[in-house]
Amino acid sequence: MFEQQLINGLTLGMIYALIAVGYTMVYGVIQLINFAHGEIFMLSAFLAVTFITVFGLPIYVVIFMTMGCCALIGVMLDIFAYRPLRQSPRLAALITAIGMSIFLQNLAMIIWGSRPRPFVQEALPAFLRTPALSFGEATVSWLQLTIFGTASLLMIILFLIINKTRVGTAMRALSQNRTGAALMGINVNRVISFTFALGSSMGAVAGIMVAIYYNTLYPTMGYVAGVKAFAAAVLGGIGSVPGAMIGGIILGIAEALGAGYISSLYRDGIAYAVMIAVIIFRPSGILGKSTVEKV
Amino acid sequence: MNILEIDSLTMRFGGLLALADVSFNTVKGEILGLIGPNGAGKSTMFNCISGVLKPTGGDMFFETSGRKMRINGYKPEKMTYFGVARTFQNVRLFTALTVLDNVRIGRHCRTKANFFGAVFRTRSQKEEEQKIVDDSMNWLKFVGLEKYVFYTAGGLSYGFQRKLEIARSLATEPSLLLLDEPAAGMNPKETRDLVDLIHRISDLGITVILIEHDMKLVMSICKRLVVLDHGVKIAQGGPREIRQNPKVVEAYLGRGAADA
Amino acid sequence: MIGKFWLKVVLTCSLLLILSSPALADTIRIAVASPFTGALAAYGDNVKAGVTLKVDKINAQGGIDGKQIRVEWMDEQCEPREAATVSSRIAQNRNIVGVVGHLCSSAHLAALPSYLRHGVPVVAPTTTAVSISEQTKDRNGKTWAFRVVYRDDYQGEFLAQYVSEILGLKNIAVFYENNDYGIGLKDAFVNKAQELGLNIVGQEAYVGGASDFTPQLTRLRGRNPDGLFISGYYPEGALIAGQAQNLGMNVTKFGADGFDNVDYITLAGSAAENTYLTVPFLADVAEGDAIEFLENFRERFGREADWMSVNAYDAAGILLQAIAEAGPDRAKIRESIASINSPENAYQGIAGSTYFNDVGDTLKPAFVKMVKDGQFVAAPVQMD
Amino acid sequence: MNISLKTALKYLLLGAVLLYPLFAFSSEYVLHVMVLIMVYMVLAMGLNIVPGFCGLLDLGYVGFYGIGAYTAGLLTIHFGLSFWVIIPLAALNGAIWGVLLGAPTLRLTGDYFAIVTFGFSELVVLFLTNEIWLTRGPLGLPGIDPVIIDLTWLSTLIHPEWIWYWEFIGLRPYFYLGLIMVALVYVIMSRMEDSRLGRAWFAIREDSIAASSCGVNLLTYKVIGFAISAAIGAVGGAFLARWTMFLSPDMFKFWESFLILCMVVLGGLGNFKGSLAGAAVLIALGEILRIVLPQLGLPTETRFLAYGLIMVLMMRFKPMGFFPAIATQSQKNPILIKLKKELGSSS
Repeated sequence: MFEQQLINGLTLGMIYALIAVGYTMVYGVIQLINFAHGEIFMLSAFLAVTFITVFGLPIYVVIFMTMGCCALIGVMLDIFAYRPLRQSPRLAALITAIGMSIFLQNLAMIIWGSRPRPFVQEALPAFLRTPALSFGEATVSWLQLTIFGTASLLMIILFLIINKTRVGTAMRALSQNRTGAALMGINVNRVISFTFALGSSMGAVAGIMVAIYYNTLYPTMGYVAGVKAFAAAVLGGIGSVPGAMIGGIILGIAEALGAGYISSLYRDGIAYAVMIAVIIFRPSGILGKSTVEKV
Repeated sequence: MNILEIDSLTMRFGGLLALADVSFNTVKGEILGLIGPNGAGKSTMFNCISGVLKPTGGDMFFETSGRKMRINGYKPEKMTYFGVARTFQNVRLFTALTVLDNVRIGRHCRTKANFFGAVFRTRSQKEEEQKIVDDSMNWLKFVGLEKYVFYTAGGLSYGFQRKLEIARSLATEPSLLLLDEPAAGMNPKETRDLVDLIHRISDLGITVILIEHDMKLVMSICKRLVVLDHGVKIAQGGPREIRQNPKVVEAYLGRGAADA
Repeated sequence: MIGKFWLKVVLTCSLLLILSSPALADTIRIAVASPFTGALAAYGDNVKAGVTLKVDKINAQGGIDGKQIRVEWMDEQCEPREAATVSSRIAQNRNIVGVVGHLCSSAHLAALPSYLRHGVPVVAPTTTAVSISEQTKDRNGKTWAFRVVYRDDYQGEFLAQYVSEILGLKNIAVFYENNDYGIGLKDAFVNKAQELGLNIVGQEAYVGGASDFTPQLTRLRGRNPDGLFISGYYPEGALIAGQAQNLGMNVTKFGADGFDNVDYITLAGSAAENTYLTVPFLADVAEGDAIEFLENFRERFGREADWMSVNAYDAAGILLQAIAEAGPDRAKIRESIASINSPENAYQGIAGSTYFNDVGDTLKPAFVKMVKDGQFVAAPVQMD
Repeated sequence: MNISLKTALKYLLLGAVLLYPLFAFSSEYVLHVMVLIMVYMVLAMGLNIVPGFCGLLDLGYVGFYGIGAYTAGLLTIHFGLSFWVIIPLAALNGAIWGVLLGAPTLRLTGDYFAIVTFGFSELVVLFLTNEIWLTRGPLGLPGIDPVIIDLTWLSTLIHPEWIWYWEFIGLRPYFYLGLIMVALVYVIMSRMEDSRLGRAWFAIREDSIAASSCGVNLLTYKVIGFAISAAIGAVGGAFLARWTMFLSPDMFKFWESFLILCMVVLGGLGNFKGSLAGAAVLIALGEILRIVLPQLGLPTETRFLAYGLIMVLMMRFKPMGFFPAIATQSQKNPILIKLKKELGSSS
């Protein structure tokens, strides 16, 4: 039973990690908690289902299309909501982020209705639901394996983008010092847009995977998942991409074990409690570094 | 006799050494100039003394209410309470509040009304409020801003903002005042007023440490100067000595200038 | 600035006054209070559909005494505070002569004080909470609130009996939603089950709106049950069924009326197979008007009617029958409804006959449905 | 002359509102909405202290509202305490939680604080939902007594025949009780704003480093602000409990925090008088939209959409709200009026 809880937690954690990198990258470059990120995660699930049911596209194509759409939504979000507020106090940007989150959530409710709906099972290969491995009492399904594989692959790609490409270097420069980066000839707004696009497309994959894994999608799904992913980002050290990955996995496992062994009713509370504890006792998280305000 | 003693103070930010083993004293009542080229560590020194930064090494001693104490690691508000007040390189005012309110906030650490006083408007709270206004008005008159009492601080001209910041720091009743580039951006007339103001502050018995790039101003009002370069103290002494010190000339004008 | 502010307050209030002022009196108005937005809007839609069919039918027949029936749709999002606001609005509007609602027991409980104080007859289509029975009378001992559905304790006990006697299961795992419905139902079930000698191997709770139930299911799986009682609503129930299947937990599942929605099968897919549930209404044993209703419903809304629509249809029917008998007068309508108090003068609705006891509760038989080949069908054996 | 007309109009309107419940044509529904507005006025004024005065985003305000409400509800049910005793107890409980949460987290930057408060309010809801032995969980807490004024002890002293026992039935007494509550909180807010405390808060909001170098202890004053704000939220909750006589955890979801924040932003961050307008406008707007939207053929969800959009547009075009003035209360202080006169005569 413990092994099974661990495997379930790991699956959950991989998904949190994918959402959390979106929070952490955006926070890294513009120091903003993008509350609407959870909504992008939700929109991706709905878009994917719409593409499949309306256009009858195969799932592999749909994943890439959804990633593209969500990247676009993320960039638009930045351009229309956040960019005008770059010079404003942070309070204004935070309130805008919350406002956008509520706006998108209700927009989805108007477009797709508030009823939960299942993912289109016919679009998926049938073997996904069958067990792939089993040891002792625990089983790992092909779906879980696929989630591990996809998430790990995306993390590696992300890591390479950030560390090996020009735009990745620019992103890192930006998170160190925005003015300095601008003086060095970096097109700040373009890099920020790229960051939103990258984070949103990661969130998009997470959204589709959650919808498939739990076989359900509903307009409020982004709210709780978003907060938990943010907690994961905080746990790993906000602004740190490897931190977000580690934080997501730890949180997923903690949640599954906590729900299995402590109290299933407080499972959402576990994420919040971890987050509050980290913020109080180690605000820099596992891999983050503390910063000093320049006077 | 010394109001402030800095003893081999070191401040390290990660790999960057902003202050390295800097030592100097400040005599009570003097106007000390702290000079050096950009990035020399002057503002970092102010931040350490005023408690904004905690130095990574060395000691700072400050004489407060007749007692000499080590002040490393105290918070800014505590340092203000001990009697260290400061202004900032880029003026930091409460821009949305009125000129009077800015100075009244300066009176914060010398007053003590609390929530209950505020809500029940006790006699002592009312008297204290009256006194805060009177004191604030005195300081505004002292710097010459009594005509702008009800203006919004953000709407003042740059020179007036500088003066307001000085008035606000004076309102905290300091024994040591740290002025960070007070003349920056001022026209000659305003600079002349400023010199006069600094003298009048000194006449009140307040020790002043001054960071300034305007050498003419510094040389004219400081009896003693400390020169920093790249976090190291390179010279100390009267204006004449400093002007002729080859290290200082080199620091300001670059290597070779001193030889020439 | 203060002046501006008060000006706004007064303008707002006068606007509200205008909006809530009486309309033309050639219609009879009733209110339907349910969640039409929010998480439970889907259920509200079912109620809306049922009432719409009934009202349209009466209106097509010329209304009551030549007056058309107009329905005020009052959205309370299933939130008690909203429900209290809505009920006070309804009570205040003297043109509204009766209410069909509310959907959720908690909202119903919060709304009742206003109805009782002002004397508004209420017929609830779906509120099964036991505690409502204590809140239906006003200060003078008159019952204003009625319901056309059985109580949770009844269906919980019924289920325990059915599981034990008909399905012959022995080791039952209980998975309940941590809310009034889930707990009330579960408690009645567990008590009766223990009385009947069933072995309750484990009880786990979940929070409504959650999407991952694997930790609890993993625990329950470890106890080797042969039956899983899911005490909650279908959206979570479908996910639970699916995730239980993924965990290799292929046991008989059963639930109560909260499962009766085709979306249960749509959401759970093949995992829904072999689920039993109690319902106050069974299409397969329907006859007469009920068959006509089901056809009309399918035609009009493009989906199968569930018991909520059926009960809403009957609740509206009872209210409208009382209006027809007593005229548009709240107190007389109440008397008319309260007089339906014995099997002899019961209201013959599409969900069978309905009559009320002293506190406005009704005794109705429960039916059992099951999922077979992706369809709801009547269970092969019913119990009386 | 112009001014006196304006003042007269102001008092006329105020009088009309005050007397409204006594008129025969007064509608219970309008009264209900007005009492609801008053509850939100109190909440919005209280919340304004944190984001408005101190410049910190508080997303968990509803947690304190819930703590206050359940404190009042449980004390009433289990101990039968009087409303007048419960109000200070609820405020105290709110303030204690404010200090417990604020003291460790307010040293952090504003973003972290925002998310911690969010987590806190979610934890409060989880606690209220799951601790069934205490709160009855999602079943809700019914049967809370209404507010009672019991002066029988006094009447026995004066005239034993008199029965001075008055139970609040219907909305009229709550309307006036609500007015008193709003007025009291208003006075407290205005006095705090025009004091050493209020100035310290505004200093923190304007520039925290400059504030601390003026001798303001940042942490202490943030915690004080947070605790007072929490206490006011708890008072609002206690009133709600005794008014609706029913509580359930659903009433304290995050959405409420957002709504109250909306009111504060609309009325002006830092202007507590604006919060009054914000509360009135948004609650009334909600009621109007509830009626109007279906008639326009729009789903009722649109109103939530509208609130989200309002926030975004406000931040973009009117970040200080419709009434941006802050710290204006001191202008009414006799000390400053006197000073103004002196300055006017000297120049």
